[in-house]
Amino acid sequence: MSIFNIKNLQCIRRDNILFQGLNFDLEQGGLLQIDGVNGSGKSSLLQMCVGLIQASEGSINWNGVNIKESRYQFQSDMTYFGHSNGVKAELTARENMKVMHALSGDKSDIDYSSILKQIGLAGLEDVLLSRMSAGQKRRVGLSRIFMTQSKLWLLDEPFNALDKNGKKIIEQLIVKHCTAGGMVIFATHQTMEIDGYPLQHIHLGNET
Amino acid sequence: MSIFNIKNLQCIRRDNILFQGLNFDLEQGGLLQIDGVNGSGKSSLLQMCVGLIQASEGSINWNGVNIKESRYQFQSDMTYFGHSNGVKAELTARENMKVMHALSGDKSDIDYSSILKQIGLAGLEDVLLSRMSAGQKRRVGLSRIFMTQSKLWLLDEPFNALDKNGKKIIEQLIVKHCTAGGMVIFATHQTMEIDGYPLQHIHLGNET
Amino acid sequence: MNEYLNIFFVILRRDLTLAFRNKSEFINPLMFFVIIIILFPLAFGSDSALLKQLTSGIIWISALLATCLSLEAIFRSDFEDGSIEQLTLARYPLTLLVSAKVTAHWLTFGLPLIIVALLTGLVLSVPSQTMLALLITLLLGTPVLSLIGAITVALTIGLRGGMLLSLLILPLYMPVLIFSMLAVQNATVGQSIAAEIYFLSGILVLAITLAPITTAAALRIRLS
Amino acid sequence: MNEYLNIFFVILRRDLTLAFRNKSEFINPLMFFVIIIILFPLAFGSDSALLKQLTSGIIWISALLATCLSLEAIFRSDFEDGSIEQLTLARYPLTLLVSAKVTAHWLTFGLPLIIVALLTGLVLSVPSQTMLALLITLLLGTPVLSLIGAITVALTIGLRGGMLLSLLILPLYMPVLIFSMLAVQNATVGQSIAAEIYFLSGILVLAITLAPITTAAALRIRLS
Amino acid sequence: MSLYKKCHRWFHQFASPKYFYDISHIISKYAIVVCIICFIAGLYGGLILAPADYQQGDSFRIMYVHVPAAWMALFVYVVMAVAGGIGLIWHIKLAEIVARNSAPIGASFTFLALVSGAIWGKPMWGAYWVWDARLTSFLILFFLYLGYIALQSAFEDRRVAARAGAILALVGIVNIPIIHYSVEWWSTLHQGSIISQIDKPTVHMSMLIPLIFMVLAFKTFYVTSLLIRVRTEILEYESNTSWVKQLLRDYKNVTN
Ligand code: HEM
Ligand SMILES: Nc1ncnc2c1ncn2[C@@H]1O[C@H](COP(=O)(O)OP(=O)(O)OP(=O)(O)O)[C@@H](O)[C@H]1O
Ligand SMILES: Nc1ncnc2c1ncn2[C@@H]1O[C@H](COP(=O)(O)OP(=O)(O)OP(=O)(O)O)[C@@H](O)[C@H]1O
Ligand SMILES: [Mg+2]
Ligand SMILES: [Mg+2]
Repeated sequence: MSIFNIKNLQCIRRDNILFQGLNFDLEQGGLLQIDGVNGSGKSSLLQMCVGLIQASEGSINWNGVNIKESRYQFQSDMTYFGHSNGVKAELTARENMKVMHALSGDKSDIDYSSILKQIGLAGLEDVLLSRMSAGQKRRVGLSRIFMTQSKLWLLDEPFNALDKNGKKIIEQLIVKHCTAGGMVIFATHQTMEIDGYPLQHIHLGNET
Repeated sequence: MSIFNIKNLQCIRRDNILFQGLNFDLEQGGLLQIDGVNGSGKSSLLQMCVGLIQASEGSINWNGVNIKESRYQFQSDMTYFGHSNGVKAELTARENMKVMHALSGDKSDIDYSSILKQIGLAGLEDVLLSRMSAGQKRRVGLSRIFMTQSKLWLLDEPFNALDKNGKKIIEQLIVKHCTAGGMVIFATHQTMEIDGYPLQHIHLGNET
Repeated sequence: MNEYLNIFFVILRRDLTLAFRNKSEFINPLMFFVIIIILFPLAFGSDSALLKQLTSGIIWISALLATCLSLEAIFRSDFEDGSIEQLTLARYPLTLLVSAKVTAHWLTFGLPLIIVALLTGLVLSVPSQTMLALLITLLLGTPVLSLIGAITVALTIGLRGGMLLSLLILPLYMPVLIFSMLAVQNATVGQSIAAEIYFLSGILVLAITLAPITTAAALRIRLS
Repeated sequence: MNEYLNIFFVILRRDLTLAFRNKSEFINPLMFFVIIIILFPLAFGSDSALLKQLTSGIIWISALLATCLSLEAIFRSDFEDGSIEQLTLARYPLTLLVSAKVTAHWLTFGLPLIIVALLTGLVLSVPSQTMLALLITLLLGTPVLSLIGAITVALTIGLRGGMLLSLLILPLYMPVLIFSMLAVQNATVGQSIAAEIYFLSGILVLAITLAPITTAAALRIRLS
Repeated sequence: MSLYKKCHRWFHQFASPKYFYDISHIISKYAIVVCIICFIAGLYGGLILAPADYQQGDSFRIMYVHVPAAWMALFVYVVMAVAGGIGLIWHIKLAEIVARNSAPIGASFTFLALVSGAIWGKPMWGAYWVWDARLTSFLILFFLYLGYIALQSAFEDRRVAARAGAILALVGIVNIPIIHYSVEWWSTLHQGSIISQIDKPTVHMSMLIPLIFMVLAFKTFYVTSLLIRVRTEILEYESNTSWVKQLLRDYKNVTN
């Protein structure tokens, strides 16, 4: 049985129908890329999937239950990372990570330094984010997917502002997560390099 | 003689020396890419080049004059596009373009619709930017390089959030500008596809 | 339960850290409050008999105004950097997280404000029974200001046209002000202030129970 | 010259459009102004003889505080979306662009405020010679508030704590408040207000000539 | 022309951190001596020699703290603003350091004048505080100082902070004439100017001379404490220049 599924979804923004009758199912280990040109509705779809905007039609189900009906259940199984990093510029990397970790609901002890090292920010534990570069901020924001137990990740252009190495780190993490039975839905304009892991696609918009 | 040149530039941020003794010259038609991993100082270098942050050592010259000494002269020959789009979310595409055009100092009449069309936003003249997608906003911000007469463009990750087609449009514009004798300095983590136009590089940071 | 308490303190700690990062941040609201108080003698002339009559009213109004100016800070930066989405999508009830944020606001703003208000009262030689009434009303009233203020901010943050709602809610400050002033006036002439204190406590209890829920709902409306 | 005038109007138009789009930003301070005025009878009791004496002072204080609330809007959104960098890097003098922005602020805030203040004065039956003094002082004073306010906002924009702004700004507003209140008091007792008007005009001229330059310098400092 | 050049050169030499570090040491040594002498003389003259006032009794003696402190509060502000302006225009580091370090000293003088005035006010006016123009505008000066200090701490980069502070100080300077002339412009409870009463018999010479000593003592105290602070900050600023490293080495040799 599919764990995350979408039925007959419709999205209307600015009186345009961006997409309609959209269906898809995601099983354990599923890796799904949303494709489409700028403005085709990728971010809108992701925001619908997490419940930030309401679909005008159709339903989104988690474990067979509509996410509107079991919001906190769904939210505790899900991690969303959007266009904005969702980190505070006036906190240090470590402080930001503490908050993200607590909000994720994961109760295990975590060594923040080792995660920062994994993500290529070794030694920046106590630097304010306002004093980091665009890519470094993005990495701190992305560190949340290193610190969560949730099954489903929804990532909106995670590779924005990342350099090649940063992109590779995230790609590997995604594949690892899926191999372990997790699920990832993401949107990006860049080419994924995931060494043959089966990648599903949704195309939005007319052009391909 | 080189038109834009940098002598012995040093950049210190958070008490780290990011780079020092940096020199380069840019001639007419020069196309320069700044490479480096996240946090290596690409944005800092570009901000120094336009005078947004001060170099701790070294000088930056435009037509042989230090840019600090002839600030408005330099600024009228230069267009900068940074990490943030520099457009107002509460104005429409056309209103934003009018302001950008006026600030660029170009006095020719411009057909905003045709530029929007070139940049792939046909028909979005009167849409508020707050109701556009990330890539669409970025395109409106980039429209400034379609509306300026300035010789030197400095672009910080112009392809962020753009789809493949958007990237191609900008690449072509850059090549066209350089072919016509202009100069472009830019930073990006993505691979440029510019059909053999000679591309210079600066590498920042230890890794390459 | 313990887990909820833990997350409450994480958010509280986060907001307090943000507030205290800048050393002067702690003193600023207080000085601001005092400066507003200074404005009055300048505007009303220095007829000291008149001013004496108005002192406690001035202190309360200044507290109210200073609060108004400080409120936006509760959610603004979270809204701008996308943190608010992350809070909404966390696995914990938004009401809980919002409570922590409001508590942080009161601790960094309301509490110091009370202390400075008392000091100001001392310097301006407010009689002691008035002073007591001032202290009690401020203790009961300032949390209400933070709590109700949070609703307004949640509704209007980053929004065009939210002004109408803010208009509806700002008058909610009035009851607090009215009862507080009644209490202070009664205390000054030596009457009992029990009734006003009951009213204020009632409002406070109501605000504590309902405001966070309302704020959370307002945030969700605002984000969707 | 013509080119400079043109760019001035482009920026002015831009800021006016933004203000009218985002109506809450524009109406909120005005509402705030009215609400402050309403607060006073609540706080001071409705002893109408007493209040009558204070009306013009109340109006001026409210104007001052409402200005504080409205000021940040001059640069905040520009700072956040990177527009301010583009203004700084434009080929036109920053002083010119800043002047346009301050003008827009006064047009969308100072001018309506004067109108609302006069209406309030009418409703509260302020005598006509006091009213005239109020009008003149507001006309001369509010542009100064916008101009000086812009300097402080430029200095503090994006620094943590909106409180810092109010802390810096209120002391700088004192001269305007003091002279305005003197004028209003003199007018009420039927004395000449020429001296105060000269003072206020002097301050205004000084502010118009120096404030935009200072604001531009402050912005450059803040951005570096 | 050549005079101008000479001045210019002298100015730049004086403003160079190393030269200033050396010369300020000498200046502060003399200043502290003058300060102590004047302080003793002023206190002795004011508290013991001067006769009790026929109206105020002994309470007028607070004047010997209040008046110099109040004058210094204004004076230091002007110094701060002017030094800030010099730093802003000519990018002279030393001026920036002087401006920044004047602020806490000035704030302290202001506080002292406020407190001493309040104490004096109790016997004179029957209240610690009255809302008159002089007192209010002076309190505002205190907040200007605090605002300046708060602004300094809000910036991370000290040079940026110094320039931002300079702008604030320069704009705030309009308050100085208001404070000074407040007694003339408004009918206030506060005393008028002493200086304008010198040729009149209101202030007796035996009261005035100690006051002059106290004023001198306060001024030299300011100079001394300012120089100490400035010297410390110069060392911090220049900590990686050769002359400071040399200084450190010498110091270590001496202490070993
Ligand atoms: C908290 C209360 C007070 C404050 C804030 C205050 C403030 C000041 C200030 C700012 C000055 C310097 C004015 C200038 O140089 O332009 C000053 C001077 C002076 N104050 Fe006060 N004062 C206070 C109380 C008093 C009291 C109670 C007295 C005595 C009745 C007094 C007597 C004087 C005198 C004699 C001077 C010298 C006047 C001159 O030559 O300028 N002050 N005070
Ligand atoms: N405002 C700031 N204050 C202090 N240090 C900063 C600031 N901004 C960036 N830095 C530091 O300077 C270094 C270079 O930052 P910069 O933004 O120039 O990097 P970049 O090469 O553009 O990186 P990216 O690819 O992530 O955009 C980083 O190590 C960063 O931590
Ligand atoms: N807040 C909004 N209100 C109304 N319409 C919006 C809003 N945000 C986006 N839109 C419109 O919805 C469409 C889809 O936007 P969305 O952000 O989902 O695109 P996207 O596929 O993520 O594009 P990008 O690749 O540029 O990020 C666009 O045409 C945009 O104009
Ligand atoms: Mg998108
Ligand atoms: Mg960068």
